Amino acid sequence: MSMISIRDLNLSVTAGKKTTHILKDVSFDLEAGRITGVAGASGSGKTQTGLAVMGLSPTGAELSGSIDFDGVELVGMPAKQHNRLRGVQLSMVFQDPASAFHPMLTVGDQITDHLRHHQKVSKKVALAKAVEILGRTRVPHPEEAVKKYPHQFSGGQLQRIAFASAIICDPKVLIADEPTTALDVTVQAGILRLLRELCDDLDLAVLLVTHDFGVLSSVADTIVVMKNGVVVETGEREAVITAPQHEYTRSLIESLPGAEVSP
Amino acid sequence: ACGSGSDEAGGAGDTIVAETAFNLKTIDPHRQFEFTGSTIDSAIYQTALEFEDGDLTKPTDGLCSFEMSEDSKEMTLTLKDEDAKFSNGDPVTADDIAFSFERLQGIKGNPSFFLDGVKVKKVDDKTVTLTSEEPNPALPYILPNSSIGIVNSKVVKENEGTTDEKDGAEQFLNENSQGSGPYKVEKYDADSQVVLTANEHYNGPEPKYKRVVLRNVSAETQLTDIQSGQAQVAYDLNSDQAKQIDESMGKISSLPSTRSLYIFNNADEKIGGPAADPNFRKAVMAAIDYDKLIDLAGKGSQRMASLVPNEFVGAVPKDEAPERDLEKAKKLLKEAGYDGEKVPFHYSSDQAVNGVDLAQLAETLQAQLKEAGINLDLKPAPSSTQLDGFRSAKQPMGIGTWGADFPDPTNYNVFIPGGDVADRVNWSDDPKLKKLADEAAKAKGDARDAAYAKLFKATTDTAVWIPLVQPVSTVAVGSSIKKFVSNADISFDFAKAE
Amino acid sequence: MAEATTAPLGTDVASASGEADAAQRVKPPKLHPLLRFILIRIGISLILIWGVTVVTFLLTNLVPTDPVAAILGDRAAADPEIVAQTREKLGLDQPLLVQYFTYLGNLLQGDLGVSNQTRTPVLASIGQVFPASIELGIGAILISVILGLLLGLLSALKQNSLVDHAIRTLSLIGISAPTFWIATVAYFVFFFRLRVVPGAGRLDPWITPPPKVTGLYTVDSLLAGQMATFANALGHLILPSCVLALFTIGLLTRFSRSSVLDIIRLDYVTAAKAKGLPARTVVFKYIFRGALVPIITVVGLAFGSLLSGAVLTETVFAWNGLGQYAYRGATTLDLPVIMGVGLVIGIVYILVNFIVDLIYGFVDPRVRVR
Amino acid sequence: MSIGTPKQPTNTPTTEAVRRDPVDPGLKRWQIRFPKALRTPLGFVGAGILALWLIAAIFAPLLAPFDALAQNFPRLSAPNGENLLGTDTLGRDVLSRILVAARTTLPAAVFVVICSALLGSVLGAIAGYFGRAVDEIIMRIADLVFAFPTIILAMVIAAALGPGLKNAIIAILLVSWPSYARVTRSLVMTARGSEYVIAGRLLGFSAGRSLAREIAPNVISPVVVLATLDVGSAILTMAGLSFLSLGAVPPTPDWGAMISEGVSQFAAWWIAFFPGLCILTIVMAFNFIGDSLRDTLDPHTAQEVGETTS
Amino acid sequence: MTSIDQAPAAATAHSPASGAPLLELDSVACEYKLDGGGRFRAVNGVSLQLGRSEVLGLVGESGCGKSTLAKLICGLEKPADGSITFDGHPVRALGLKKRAKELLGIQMVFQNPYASLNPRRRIRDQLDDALALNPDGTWTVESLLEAVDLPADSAQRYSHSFSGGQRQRIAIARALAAGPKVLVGDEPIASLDAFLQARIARMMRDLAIDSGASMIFISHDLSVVRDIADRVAVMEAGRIVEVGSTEQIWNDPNHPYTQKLLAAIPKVDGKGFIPG
Ligand SMILES: Nc1ncnc2c1ncn2[C@@H]1O[C@H](COP(=O)(O)OP(=O)(O)OP(=O)(O)O)[C@@H](O)[C@H]1O
Ligand SMILES: Nc1ncnc2c1ncn2[C@@H]1O[C@H](COP(=O)(O)OP(=O)(O)OP(=O)(O)O)[C@@H](O)[C@H]1O
Ligand SMILES: [Mg+2]
Ligand SMILES: [Mg+2]
Repeated sequence: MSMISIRDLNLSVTAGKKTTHILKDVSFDLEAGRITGVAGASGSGKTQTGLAVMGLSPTGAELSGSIDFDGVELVGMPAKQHNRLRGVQLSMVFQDPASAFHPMLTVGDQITDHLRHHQKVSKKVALAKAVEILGRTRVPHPEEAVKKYPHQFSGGQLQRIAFASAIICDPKVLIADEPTTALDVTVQAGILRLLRELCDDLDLAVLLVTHDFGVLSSVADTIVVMKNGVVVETGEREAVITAPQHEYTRSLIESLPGAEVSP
Repeated sequence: ACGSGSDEAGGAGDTIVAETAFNLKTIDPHRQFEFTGSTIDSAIYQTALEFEDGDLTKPTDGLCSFEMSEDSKEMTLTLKDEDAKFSNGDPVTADDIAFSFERLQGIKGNPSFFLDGVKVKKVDDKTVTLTSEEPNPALPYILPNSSIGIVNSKVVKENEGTTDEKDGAEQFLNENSQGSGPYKVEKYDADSQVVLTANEHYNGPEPKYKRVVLRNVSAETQLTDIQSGQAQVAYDLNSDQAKQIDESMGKISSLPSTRSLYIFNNADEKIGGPAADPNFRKAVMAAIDYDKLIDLAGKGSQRMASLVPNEFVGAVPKDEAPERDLEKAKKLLKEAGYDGEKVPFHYSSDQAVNGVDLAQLAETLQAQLKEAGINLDLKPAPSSTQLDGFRSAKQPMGIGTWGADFPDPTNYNVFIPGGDVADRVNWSDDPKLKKLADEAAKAKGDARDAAYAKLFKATTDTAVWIPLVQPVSTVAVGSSIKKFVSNADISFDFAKAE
Repeated sequence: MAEATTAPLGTDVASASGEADAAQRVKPPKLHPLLRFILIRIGISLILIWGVTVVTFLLTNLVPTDPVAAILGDRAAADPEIVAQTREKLGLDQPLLVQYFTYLGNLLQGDLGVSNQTRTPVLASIGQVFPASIELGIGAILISVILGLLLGLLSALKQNSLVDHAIRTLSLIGISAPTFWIATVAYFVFFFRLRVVPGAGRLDPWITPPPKVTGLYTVDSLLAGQMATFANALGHLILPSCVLALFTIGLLTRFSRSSVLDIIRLDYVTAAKAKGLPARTVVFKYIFRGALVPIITVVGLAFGSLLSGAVLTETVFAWNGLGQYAYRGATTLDLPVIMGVGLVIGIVYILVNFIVDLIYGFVDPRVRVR
Repeated sequence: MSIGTPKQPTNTPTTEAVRRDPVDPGLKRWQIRFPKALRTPLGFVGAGILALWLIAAIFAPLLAPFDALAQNFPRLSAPNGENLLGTDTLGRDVLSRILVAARTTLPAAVFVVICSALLGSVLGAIAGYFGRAVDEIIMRIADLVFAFPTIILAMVIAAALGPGLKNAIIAILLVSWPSYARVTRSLVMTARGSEYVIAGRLLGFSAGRSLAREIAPNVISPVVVLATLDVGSAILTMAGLSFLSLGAVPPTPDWGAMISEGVSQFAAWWIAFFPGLCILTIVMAFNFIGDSLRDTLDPHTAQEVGETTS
Repeated sequence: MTSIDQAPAAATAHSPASGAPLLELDSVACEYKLDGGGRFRAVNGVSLQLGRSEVLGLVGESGCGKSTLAKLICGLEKPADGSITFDGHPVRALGLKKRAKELLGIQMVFQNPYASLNPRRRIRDQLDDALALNPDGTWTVESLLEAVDLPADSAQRYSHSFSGGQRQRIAIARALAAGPKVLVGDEPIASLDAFLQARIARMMRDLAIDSGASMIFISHDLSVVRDIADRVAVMEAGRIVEVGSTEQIWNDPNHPYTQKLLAAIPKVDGKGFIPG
């Protein structure tokens, strides 16, 4: 059974008198222990899909269709109730680790404040947990790290910290929005490995947003291809990459440089 | 949250709050020369002579009784008020009187000129003589001035007080008054306020108000403070403001002012331009609408026929004052060959004389002269700059003010060619006036009055000085004060208020 | 997959290049960055203060008036001998440069000269009037910071709503109103007509000021335990500080609005929301803290406009502060007073902004050096 | 596929379409944006008020019911059928004086703002472009001017030069150029480091050419916006100076001076009330317009221009 | 053949011997002052040659000094050490001066397409500025736009009405219009989405080679570099650790850093293998 099942999701934003349709009848599933990769060119609605699951669609957005999370309907859920799921059951990692952290708060504070809020644990306990989780995501010297500020870390380290923050409340779903785009290839490899590991160990349902087929090919189990807010193709990783069904997917893969695409 | 109200003001008990816009440099009596300082000093210091009930024509005994020699050259002062005591309890002696006079002369301060050419001599423990080389009939009118207050010589000397320029007692005297008057200084702050408390050794009737707070506030605040009972005495209200105080709020006490307002004209053609032409000056004199000026200066203000206030000896009778005559003015202008060129007209923009705002006065004059075809180019400046320009004799035309230092016509001799002020308009020579002045100096008794009146009438006729209006000195007194004395000598007597 | 989990997770290259970073440093910094930052700020402030002395000195030398005449008064100034003596005593016969160094030397000894008008030492007078302005300024700053920040925050959080438009319009009107006029109107209405506030001045005139400790009547009266005086001083403070605050409320509202709007768009705010934190935490812990740094700077700037406003407001409320003192000095061309006030205000402004910079440096861990 | 041999660009699908600008590209950017800005409610109201004031100022001699200088009415009469806004202490018609005062205030404020914008932005551009010592000197002077509250510095300058409109203008000019210098400097510095300017330099542009051709067009509109907002503060400062009787010389009608006259005549509230209202509305108009204009700038530039023009 | 050698000085005395590299860097270093005091050597002892009609790829991870090197080549930074020679002329730091005529043959395409065009000037004006350097060239505004695959009416518009990819093509057109001998691209494709990157990179190569120019193409995306470069230089922490033909670098990397870098590139093979 899928952890999240998205059906006919539509999203439109009204600004002034103009209404733009960002998502059109998007449907796909996320399953526990599997990484679902969403690919597509810039502006195709990848991020907005992730945000819709989190209940963070932009102001003035109209959401319809259904997002079923473990039997609970997320579309139209009151904000208060949604808030209780966010950070606990549903968590998210953003593209640019440097800007996803508040520059004036310590890392320890930022990765535990939702833990303290949701599970009402003391600051001390929370920090101890933070140290443990940072160790798990392979951040060097976790005890010192919790006392440091974001600018004292490199991008790769910050992204690991962001993952720590995302899993600290044992969520069921993790949405990763281009988590490696801002990083170098060598760092990217480490993060991808971490993602795989977390997904497998914690039985997370992961939504991985990216426009890099290399990344998808490495870690995604299922691939969803989007174009202008429409899902054009969904399928198993190998099948989609080696034998794309849709013309659009094929052209995307063909446009890639070099000869990485194995025949 | 109402923290004020006249009831509470009454409840403020023995404090009297008086307000004025400060012009305060010092309250060392022998240096002070401004309104605020003399207001304070007259409450702190007693003087050798006084004016009888504030009548400026009647000098009478103060601490001393006096006798003037026949030739007006020698004055004998005899200590009369035996019980008078300084605020530290020391009795007032002839030494104190002589020291005070000598210090006034010696330190060369602004009021030193009062005793120019006078020799002070202590004769015995009760007597001091003042001897002048020239006849000095004005002396009895001079001595009541609060600048000639009697100080405790012993204490002042102990605090660097001397009778020459080395004197260093000014600051001491600002903070620790040494007078025998009803009050003494509690706190002196030249920027914001001066607080006086009763002098317990004062030998006169004990004042009802034991504390006097003299605050530095603008006229508009004074008005609201009187109206709301925040203050009991306001010195600077103009006539419009005074009108707003009704019976329930307080009373207005008006007295003829001892200050004169005039237009000066520079007699030097290079500087004065058209103003140097007597015809032009006379045209100006004829173009002014004096009734409107009286209206502006408020109830109680008077026409002036010369610079000498109407109450003084030597004043020219009011009914001889110039009148408006536009036809005449235009004719005179034609004779002067004036063709409407702009004449710079200087005045102090920040000064009000007994409630007459000089800026308003200048605007009014400009509008009136315009009707006769005279164009004034207004040149306002802060008093200090303005005074600078006037003093250096570089201003063609403008508004001048003169406050009597003592109520005697000799005080106005400075306006006659040869005098200090006449120099400032480059008016150096007029044989006719010279002759009249000599005659007046020699005149005695009633003849003196007439001789001076003749001199000043002739002066006005030259139109170098155009007398505008004698304003009225207004003191607004809050309703919580039921009885008070206010006269030309001391505009409000704190000690006698009840 | 097994491969992925068992393979050693190589250190990030980014952290490895941190070591390279150290190797590439040719000269390591000698000072702790924060210390260096503070020293630089002190240096800049000192240079500015020196500049202020030059400006005040030059400005007053522009004044086309003879200070001697003002000092001596009408009578004594007529005597050329006394005038010459005074000139010499004041050093006015010296060349400009010498005069400047004399001035500077005196300044260093805390001698700001003596007022031409009142003969009171300028430093002493400023000591008297300065606390009055500070009291007014603190009152106004408190009011405007609290109201300004809250309104700005509200307006930004409700962007484009009716509340937002109302607040924006009001704050624009707030910065458009001439302070002296508002002061007059407010005084007329609240004191003269309604009598809900006490009149002009810092205390009712018959009340003796509390013993001077700080010079702030509210504080001093509390220290002396004089509750009635405290209430009175506070009552007198309310209207002037509200009037004075009006402009800065507008200023701060507008600034905090735009500052908050900038922050709201940032990723870390979305990240905080995605963590399911309650709105209160997101707003105050994340948004507000981020917005505060630029706002602190503006509070420093606002201080300047408060001083400007004070000149005009103090006149209306007979508030015997620095503003009125400056005004009297300027209109009577009392040079030592003008120089003294200019210097003090310049220094205070520089100090305030120095402190603001320091706070900035401390609040923001990424200590920045210009 | 052999390495290093470039492929022909395949006809890849592209999500980008040429984005059509709704605005006619034949117009300069700032020209089309300003009227657009005025279409916001605030901008519209501001423009309306300003238009009314402009009409009032231009046609003041026709609109004013009486001679603004003539003292031929009863003094201090309250608003009535003849003197719609009452008369002042010298018996002059307040309405006429208010209208005539607009004729000096408005042009003077605009003039002083144009001068200080020119002076400030030229200095700022020089400081920003050339940097180093020039920058330090100019900006330290600007800092110094900033260290004195506007009105106090203006007050001292006006007092030193003597009261009068001309001197008030000089005083305001001297205190208000630094805000332009700061904004321009920082915009020029940003622009100077920006890639399009560097690209120009690589094409061999001289400093002058790159300032005039590349940088200036990007600096002008923020400066214009700042100037619009600044007209308001210039009017306020000017009124403040006249209030302290350091502004226009009487009998020239002036709002600040009228207020100060009114302050001493509390009971005659109309003398001070109406001129104050005039200042408020006209400053408001400029602030409304300036604010709407600023909203059309991009966020970074808007920040430079700041919320803090005072 | 496009040329900028109209300046007589360039055409005569300094005419380099054929076979000499077009651009030569000799142990170049560059230092930055750090905020907290001290200096940071961003480029250290770099020696490189660029031949005629050659595309050199420069790869390395973020912060290793690639952009600094590009700026050095264009004279936008002052070398702390070493020398750079272009076509026989020493490259001197530009400072505030006007750029020397003989150096105008080096042009650059920048990373950020949103900042590299003047927002307040028409595309045509910006292209004309560049064309003015090269009056004898065959390019016109229209032909340039066509070459970079943009509609001809683009010339009349302002940059804000173009997408990132389109802007980058305009920037390329501008650089080409000047008739450069060396085109330096500093991560010209980094901010474009993955599907556009390869296309723009190929376009750059084709246009540069067709117009007879050489190119230095900086990127941290190795697969794109492999696609278009003839030779590749690998940079690590301010130093060039390896230079070689693209083939050699890919098939037989010598330096461990190069090996590590190459190993980290994910393959699009659908095998689910995480690189590195
Ligand atoms: N707050 C918003 N209001 C209105 N439209 C928005 C908003 N955020 C995004 N959009 C629009 O929604 C569409 C999809 O955006 P989205 O961010 O999901 O794209 P994406 O696939 O994540 O692209 P990228 O690869 O560039 O991140 C885009 O056309 C974008 O312009
Ligand atoms: N102006 C500067 N002042 C101080 N240090 C700088 C400056 N510019 C760059 N650096 C530092 O020099 C090093 C090299 O920077 P450079 O921009 O050349 O890197 P890069 O290889 O282009 O990186 P990226 O791939 O992120 O663009 C970096 O560590 C950077 O922090
Ligand atoms: Mg996205
Ligand atoms: Mg770079």
